[in-house]
Amino acid sequence: MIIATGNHAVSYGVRAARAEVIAAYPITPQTQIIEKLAELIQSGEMRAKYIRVESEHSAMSACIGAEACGARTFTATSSHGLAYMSEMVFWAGMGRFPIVMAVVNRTLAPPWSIWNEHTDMLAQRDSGWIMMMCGSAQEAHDTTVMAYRIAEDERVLQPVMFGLDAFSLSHTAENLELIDQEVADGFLPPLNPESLPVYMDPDNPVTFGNLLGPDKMMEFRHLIKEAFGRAKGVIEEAAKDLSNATGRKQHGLIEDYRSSDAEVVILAMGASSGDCKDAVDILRDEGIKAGMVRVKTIRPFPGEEIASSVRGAKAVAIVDRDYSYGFGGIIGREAASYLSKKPLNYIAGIGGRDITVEDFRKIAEDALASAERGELGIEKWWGMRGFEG
Amino acid sequence: MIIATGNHAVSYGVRAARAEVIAAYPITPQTQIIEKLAELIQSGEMRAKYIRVESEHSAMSACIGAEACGARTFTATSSHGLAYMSEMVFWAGMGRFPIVMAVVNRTLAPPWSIWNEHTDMLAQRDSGWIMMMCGSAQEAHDTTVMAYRIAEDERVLQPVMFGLDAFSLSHTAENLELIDQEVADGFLPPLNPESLPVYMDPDNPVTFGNLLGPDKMMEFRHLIKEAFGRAKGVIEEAAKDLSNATGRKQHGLIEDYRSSDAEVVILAMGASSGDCKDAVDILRDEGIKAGMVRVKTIRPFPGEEIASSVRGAKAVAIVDRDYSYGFGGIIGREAASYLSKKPLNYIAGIGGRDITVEDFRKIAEDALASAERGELGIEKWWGMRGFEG
Amino acid sequence: MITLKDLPVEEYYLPGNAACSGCASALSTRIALKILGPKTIVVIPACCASVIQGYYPKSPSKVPIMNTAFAATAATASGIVAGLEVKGRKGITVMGWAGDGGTADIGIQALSGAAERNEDFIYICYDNEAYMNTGTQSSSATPRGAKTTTAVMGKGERKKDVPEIMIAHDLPYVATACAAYPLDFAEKVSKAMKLKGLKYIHLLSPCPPGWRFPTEKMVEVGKAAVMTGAWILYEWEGGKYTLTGPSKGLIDKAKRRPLKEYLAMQGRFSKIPEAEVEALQRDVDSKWEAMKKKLGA
Amino acid sequence: MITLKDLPVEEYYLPGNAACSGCASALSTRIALKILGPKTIVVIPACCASVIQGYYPKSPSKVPIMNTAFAATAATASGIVAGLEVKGRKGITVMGWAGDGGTADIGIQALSGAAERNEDFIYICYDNEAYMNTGTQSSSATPRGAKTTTAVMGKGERKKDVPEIMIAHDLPYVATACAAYPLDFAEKVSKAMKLKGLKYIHLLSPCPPGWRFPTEKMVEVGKAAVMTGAWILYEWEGGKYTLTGPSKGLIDKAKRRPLKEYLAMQGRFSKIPEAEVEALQRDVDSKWEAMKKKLGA
Amino acid sequence: MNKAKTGRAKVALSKPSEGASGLTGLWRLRRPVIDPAKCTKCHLCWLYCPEGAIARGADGAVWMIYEYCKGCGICSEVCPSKSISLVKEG
Amino acid sequence: MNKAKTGRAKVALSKPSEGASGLTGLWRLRRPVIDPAKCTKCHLCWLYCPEGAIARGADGAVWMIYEYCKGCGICSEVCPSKSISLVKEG
Amino acid sequence: MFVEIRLHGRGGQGIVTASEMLIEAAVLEGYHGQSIPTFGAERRGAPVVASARISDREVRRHGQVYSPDFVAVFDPLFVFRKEVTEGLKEGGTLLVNHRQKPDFPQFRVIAIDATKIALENGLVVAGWAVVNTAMLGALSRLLGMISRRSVEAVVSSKWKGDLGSKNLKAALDAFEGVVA
Amino acid sequence: MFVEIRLHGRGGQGIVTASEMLIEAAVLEGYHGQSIPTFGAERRGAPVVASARISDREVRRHGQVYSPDFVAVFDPLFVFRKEVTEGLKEGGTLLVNHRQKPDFPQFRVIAIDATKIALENGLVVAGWAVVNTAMLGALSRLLGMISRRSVEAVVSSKWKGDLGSKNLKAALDAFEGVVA
Ligand SMILES: Cc1ncc(C[n+]2csc(CCOP(=O)(O)OP(=O)(O)O)c2C)c(N)n1
Ligand SMILES: Cc1ncc(C[n+]2csc(CCOP(=O)(O)OP(=O)(O)O)c2C)c(N)n1
Ligand code: SF4
Ligand code: SF4
Ligand code: SF4
Ligand code: SF4
Ligand code: SF4
Ligand code: SF4
Ligand SMILES: [Mg+2]
Ligand SMILES: [Mg+2]
Repeated sequence: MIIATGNHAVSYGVRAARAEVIAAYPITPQTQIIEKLAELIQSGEMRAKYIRVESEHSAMSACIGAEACGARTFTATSSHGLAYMSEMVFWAGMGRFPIVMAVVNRTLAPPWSIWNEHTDMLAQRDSGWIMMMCGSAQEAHDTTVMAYRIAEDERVLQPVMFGLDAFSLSHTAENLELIDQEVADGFLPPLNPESLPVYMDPDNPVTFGNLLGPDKMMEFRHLIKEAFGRAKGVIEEAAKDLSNATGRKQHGLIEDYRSSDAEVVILAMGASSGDCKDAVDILRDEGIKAGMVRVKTIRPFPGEEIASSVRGAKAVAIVDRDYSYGFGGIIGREAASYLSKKPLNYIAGIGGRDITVEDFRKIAEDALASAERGELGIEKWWGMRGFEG
Repeated sequence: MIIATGNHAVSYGVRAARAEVIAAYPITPQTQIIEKLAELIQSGEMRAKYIRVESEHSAMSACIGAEACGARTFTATSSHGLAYMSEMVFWAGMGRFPIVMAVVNRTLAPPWSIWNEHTDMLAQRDSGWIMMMCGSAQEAHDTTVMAYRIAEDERVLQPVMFGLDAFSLSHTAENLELIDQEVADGFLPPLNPESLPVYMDPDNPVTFGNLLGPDKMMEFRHLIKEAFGRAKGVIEEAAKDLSNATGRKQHGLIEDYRSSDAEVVILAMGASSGDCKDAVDILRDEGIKAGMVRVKTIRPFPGEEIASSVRGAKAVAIVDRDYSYGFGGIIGREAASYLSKKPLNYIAGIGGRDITVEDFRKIAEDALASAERGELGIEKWWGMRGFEG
Repeated sequence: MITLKDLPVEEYYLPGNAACSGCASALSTRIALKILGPKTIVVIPACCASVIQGYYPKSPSKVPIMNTAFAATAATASGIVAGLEVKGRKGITVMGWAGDGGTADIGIQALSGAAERNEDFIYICYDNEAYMNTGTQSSSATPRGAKTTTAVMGKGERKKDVPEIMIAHDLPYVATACAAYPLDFAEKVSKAMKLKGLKYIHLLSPCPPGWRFPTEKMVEVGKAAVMTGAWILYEWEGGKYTLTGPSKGLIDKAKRRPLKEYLAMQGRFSKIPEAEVEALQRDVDSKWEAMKKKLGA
Repeated sequence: MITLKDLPVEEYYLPGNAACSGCASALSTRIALKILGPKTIVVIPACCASVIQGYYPKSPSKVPIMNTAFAATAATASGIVAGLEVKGRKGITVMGWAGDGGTADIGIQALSGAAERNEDFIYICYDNEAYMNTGTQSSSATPRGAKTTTAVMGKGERKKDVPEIMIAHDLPYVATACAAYPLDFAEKVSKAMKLKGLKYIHLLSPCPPGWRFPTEKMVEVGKAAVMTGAWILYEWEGGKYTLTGPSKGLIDKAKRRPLKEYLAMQGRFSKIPEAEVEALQRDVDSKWEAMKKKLGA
Repeated sequence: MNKAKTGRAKVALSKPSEGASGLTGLWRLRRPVIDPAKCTKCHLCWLYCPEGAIARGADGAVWMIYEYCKGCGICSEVCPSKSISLVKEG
Repeated sequence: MNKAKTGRAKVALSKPSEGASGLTGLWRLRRPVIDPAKCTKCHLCWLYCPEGAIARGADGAVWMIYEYCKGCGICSEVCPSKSISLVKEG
Repeated sequence: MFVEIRLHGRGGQGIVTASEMLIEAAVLEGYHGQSIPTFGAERRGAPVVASARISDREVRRHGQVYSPDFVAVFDPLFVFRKEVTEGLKEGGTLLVNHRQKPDFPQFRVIAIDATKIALENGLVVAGWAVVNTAMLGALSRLLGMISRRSVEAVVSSKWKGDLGSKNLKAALDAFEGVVA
Repeated sequence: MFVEIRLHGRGGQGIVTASEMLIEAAVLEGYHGQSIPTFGAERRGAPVVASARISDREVRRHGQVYSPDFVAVFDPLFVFRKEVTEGLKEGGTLLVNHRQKPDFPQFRVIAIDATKIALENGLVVAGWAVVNTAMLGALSRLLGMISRRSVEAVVSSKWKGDLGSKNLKAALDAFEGVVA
């Protein structure tokens, strides 16, 4: 048992996964991840090549190039870095390069803000990446290793990104059990170049990426759709296998917490889900049947899984730390498209404001009261303060 | 009455709107727009400055800079160009710069494809931009002028982007009535620097964009949310005013076509909505009560408007020329989150495949049949071909 | 010196590709691959060279091509070099092949970054002096006076000097070349192939539709660029400039043909005012003066 | 020559800002704005200079600041110049103020583009030789041998020479400066202000926490950079190089202090092997040799 | 398709082939015709053909691969012995 | 707020003010103290103070604005007459 | 009235221009029109297609033309390529630029030697006979709803001076000369 | 058992390190811990805050600490700043690095001269007394659940050699010297 920040937990996960090429560009609050990796590599503790690229666009481009030569690759970024590399994020997704990327979730400017918000990562949700979200440093560590297993699974072969809340997870040091190297090696076989969709080999020369007319593009894109369909099973399988290998319960698509008999279920995501659990326990102690469902995987979106977990509840409160202007909370609305009863959507924690245990407790109460009044399908900005900006 | 491609219709719209700074970077199939503008400017037919930037990221950055000095600005791009400027798209949205941008919708690579798909623009849907989609060259022209009115309205003050289907609209020449310059000037007052959220003026020096902690960010973001709330009314108002000024029916949020009594309603978007209308007429002739609702505005999303338009239908068929992998058709799922009855989602035209009149006819029939079998909430990839790629 | 006889008969870039008739870039790809041989991986961003490959499921290339995004050539190549290295895959040459837009404009960040890291690959910019793939818009490498669809009266600014910019990066090898002199070009590719680190070659590629001249004049136009001194053939290595090919004989202004002969061959310079021609001639002369200094001549 | 007396007493960048104690960049902002005066618009990308402004709703700046994205300084400034022009707003100076990372790495594309278009603004790169705002990661401007959090054994590659790269763009004015010589810097800003087109100044900015030296030594460290010849003060205008300030007297190697004095003052070079020091000294010497050639000396 | 069914991933990869863009000889308006009598076998035409559409025989003779020759006329221009003439097609 | 309510758009704009980051004098560990007797009024300390925390009187005298002086010590180093000493705070 | 037309030619031969001029002429006659290039990465010389629609009501659809009423083949060499007649309605009109009339029993086949008309009128650019105005003239005549005057107006507004009169002459020669 | 702690100091004073070492020590004692920096753009010398949690069960929540049980003030100058005692529970412990005990009747106030301990042990960097190990020692002792041995283990694993023994000595001096 050691103590490590969420960021360092990721770096150690990358080491356990034996990533071979790391191309990354610094950005607060991701820097710890790559600084630790640079240190591990330069001190000889880890065998990998670190490419000091000049931007995130180049970071992802370099990862794509390296992956195309059979190397296991890693990058990490945040907010503006992710937006700046967006073109290449799509390139990796549509080109099916099984790259793994950590995203420390941070608010997009202007004005400059380095604090927690999930919109940065969610804005890439159409890019053909598997997307996950961690709830603790331990999970960040475990998810890093799991991400490679999922990405490189022959049934999937899509890149994986996973999120860490800025500071509250990225910089918070917590108890961490490292995955033994042997356990990691058993769980995650070496990358087989033969299995890669794109492999650059002069002995078997192919051209990747030249024009494809409307005659076949749709069929190739459908293959990606199918891969995402299979990914659900692969994710659950990877979580089960890693649970067995580590003795720690790993979550795949969603995490259910006391939701089976709950009257009010909060749908939460990220590090604040822990605060939500504490709130659920308090509510239960107060006699209110509360429960939580946590979105661990965002793509493929676990719509059916969420729907079945909240089926019995009177009120579903979806808490979004993100927003799509002119639409609503992204998880809130995406989940709503699967639910027969309209949920309540709480927009909270925008721009880095904390969502506390107390907030979750009140949200649950508010949702129950709203449901009793028959007020569903409403969006509420939670925790707004007086504003005389 | 002249004949012009959708692209040129936009260029003429930009001239009618008296844009003052144009910063753009070429990309197929957008080039016609900016080539025509360069020609109009260099031949002296239009008073504006054309900045020959070195990338789309710089194009949007330059527009932001110019807008901050009180100039009306324009840019146009497509697919990879849009993805490459994504960081600055958010910058313009969150910074509330009322820029107008035309997006010629094109498939994102790899592999390279220059053909029609809407995913490129939809991928920017969280960026704080008003988003619209044109159905004809005439509408592209009219919408260009309308876009400035909406963007610069003091109740809104957010940037506006609007889409044109690659080739089928961008390069297709059609009948076009130009808006008279006087009509345009009456409809669209000059940009008032006083009204700009950000105005760089040494006589009244402010710093734009420096750090904002979690103490106030949420409140500022809520202002944007409110602006989008008001935008719905502003859009309808602009459409009405421009209808009156031009004598042409302009659509604001949605367009209803024979949907009021329809048993099956197709939700369509973009240039193929015309094909859909033809299909509706054919179906009606065959005795099938079909109708269409067209999504003209994507942000703010006209969820309630759609819901009320399709309320009576047995089957709602949402046709998406876009896809969010691991989730579904974007419009399909977004609309579903507002509908009480689950729609059917048809994924069609991916990678530039045509969606023909016949396709729409069959989709309507398929949707009706599915609804009768009670099979709702299903996604179907439409028009898939044998695949031995 | 590489002679015609040294070039293998085998083609690595096959006929029946989608290049325009008379394309200098297609010719040069052919030549470069003859030198580099089959153990090569080519990285190509959006540009004519990506379209020349034609449609899936066929490609004219007998060596693997990694197409990449417009801005990403040098970064993708850096990744490939790293991937080959960590996998212990030796003896493979990596070549970036990009247009002037993809090099001088949107791609310069990645190129400059790779240059500073001195990544081990060859970067060749085939310069047709505009965005040709999208239909002849001005790039920063478009020469002053040339008409494009975004500079209908001719471009006002001078051509960005990318080879000089790359020399300022202090690379192991920088050279200019011209498609009309394939053996000179081949020689430079061959030299680059033997060095470690980032080697940069800037290749002038006359483009019949973009420059508006008849296809059969491609070589003549390219030669005129060199013989008028508008384009100087040189190498830079270890801080030293060396003129190559016919440029060697052109230090003396009298030996150079008047620039207007070159301009007159091309539609993009049609109707260019006499004063502008003189200004352009002065640009050429002063470029040579600067070159003389650099040569220490 | 600008003297201390020529500097206005008025401060345009107010005390109580968020710069580290002893920050050379903060000092230089102060000086630059004294020269440029109130009719200035400043564009700043992500970097220390954006954080130095502190939090909303306050700013230390008495002139308007347009913060922009990390890669966007020169493009945003281009837009501002265009906006002012079309609106007929005359007499306003536009200045881009960016770090070495925002200039040499992620920002070089926009800068190179604006340079080729010769946009009418002043671009100042304050070079603290690493990504300081994010905690001292290597940039391409980090010198060889310096330790950073991403080069824990010291950086292996040489510092990218951005002023030379900008000279290769053939700008109206390029100069280097050092924060330890504020009057020399002020002179250059003042010169730049009077010229049209893109003027580039590259300012070495010693950074106490990043270079690891005590805050009070900032000026001494900066002077040592110049006096050892590690950093050369010069101007380039109309194709001509001119040394300025103390660098004028340092052509003769004997006049230059040994590089190791400069290195020894800074924690980032601690425990640097002797052989590496010699190599770095050779780099300095050869840079001066090259400079001599350029000077025609 | 089988591979896709069994879950093997797939992206579009193109294979090297002559005529990747079809029989580009069809694009030709003028056909280059060699006069073997004049030809000195210098191979400059081969060197300069952008298309690689000139073949060389063991004896050094050259001929056009008309399936692909686009008729640019460069070979004719560079031939020192003026052995290649351009003949209008169609 | 009023403005926002009536629909007037608003982004965060910061206004120029001293002490934008608070009383940064609090950060100081050492206080620079001038000995007016030694001072020659050369103003080099004023020139070099990164903070602009040295004021100049009409008579040329200089003094520290301790609310903001961060105590870097540069003034003391650059003073040619050694008039500025650094005194430990607290 | 709703007519769909498809044009076959080579990149560089001006079929997109011809199709746009065609609908411009139709618009002058009071119709609605639409000209649709199929756009690829095709280079000069490679086969290309464009389509057009003419209607008395607004043309709302934007899909390609799959079952044309008229097909015009600009390049003599292309006459027998199979994509040329693909989808052409039975009894539809096939206008070919050819010296003699090819045999397609299921269609109304009309031949015009547009190349000759072009050459006669000195319409040659970079070795290419510029046939698009001649083809425009012939096609307009065959469509029936476009008057000689509209063809004249469209061609004259497109090119001025010597080039204008050459093109106009070619278009009208074809308009008059085409034999249905 | 669930304890929340908040640390106040200046940027550069090592409060994040101290808080991490604190929970490392707690972990050695078998507890779960969490160390949370509040991160801003603060520079060396500016006021900064960190928090920590120690619990016998997994710490799930990730929000800031708003109502600490313990507050430790690393900088003598900060003792009377109002944010320092904000939210501190009534009867909560306020540990201050100060020569004498300030008066806060509603809290258990403990003073320790950590600066002196640091100086005595030669812990000075760039003019700064490095007080974090001394404060760690004192705080550990006051928390009650952390043994001298764990403090020793954590400090020794962090620094080696001379620096290690100086820091260890400071931590233990404070551990022993703090008077509750
Ligand atoms: C981000 C992005 N912007 C724009 C484009 C469109 N685009 C593709 S190729 C091209 C022109 C390339 O010019 P150059 O690099 O000079 O090569 P050339 O086509 O002239 O051979 C452009 C603008 C793109 N693919 N991606
Ligand atoms: C696209 C993007 N990538 C990364 C960052 C994170 N970032 C902000 S400032 C900075 C370092 C800036 O370095 P430099 O330009 O040298 O200025 P300095 O901080 O050293 O003054 C970085 C990496 C960002 N804001 N945006
Ligand atoms: S446009 Fe020019 S460079 Fe591009 S393929 Fe054609 S000839 Fe070659
Ligand atoms: S880190 Fe360096 S450059 Fe940045 S504010 Fe501090 S002293 Fe200045
Ligand atoms: S005409 Fe051109 S393509 Fe044909 S053989 Fe000659 S050079 Fe080659
Ligand atoms: S260039 Fe002429 S002489 Fe030489 S091989 Fe070809 S045809 Fe023969
Ligand atoms: S110590 Fe530093 S901040 Fe304070 S007055 Fe002197 S120079 Fe200025
Ligand atoms: S530097 Fe010294 S002598 Fe000069 S004004 Fe300041 S205190 Fe006086
Ligand atoms: Mg080009
Ligand atoms: Mg820096």
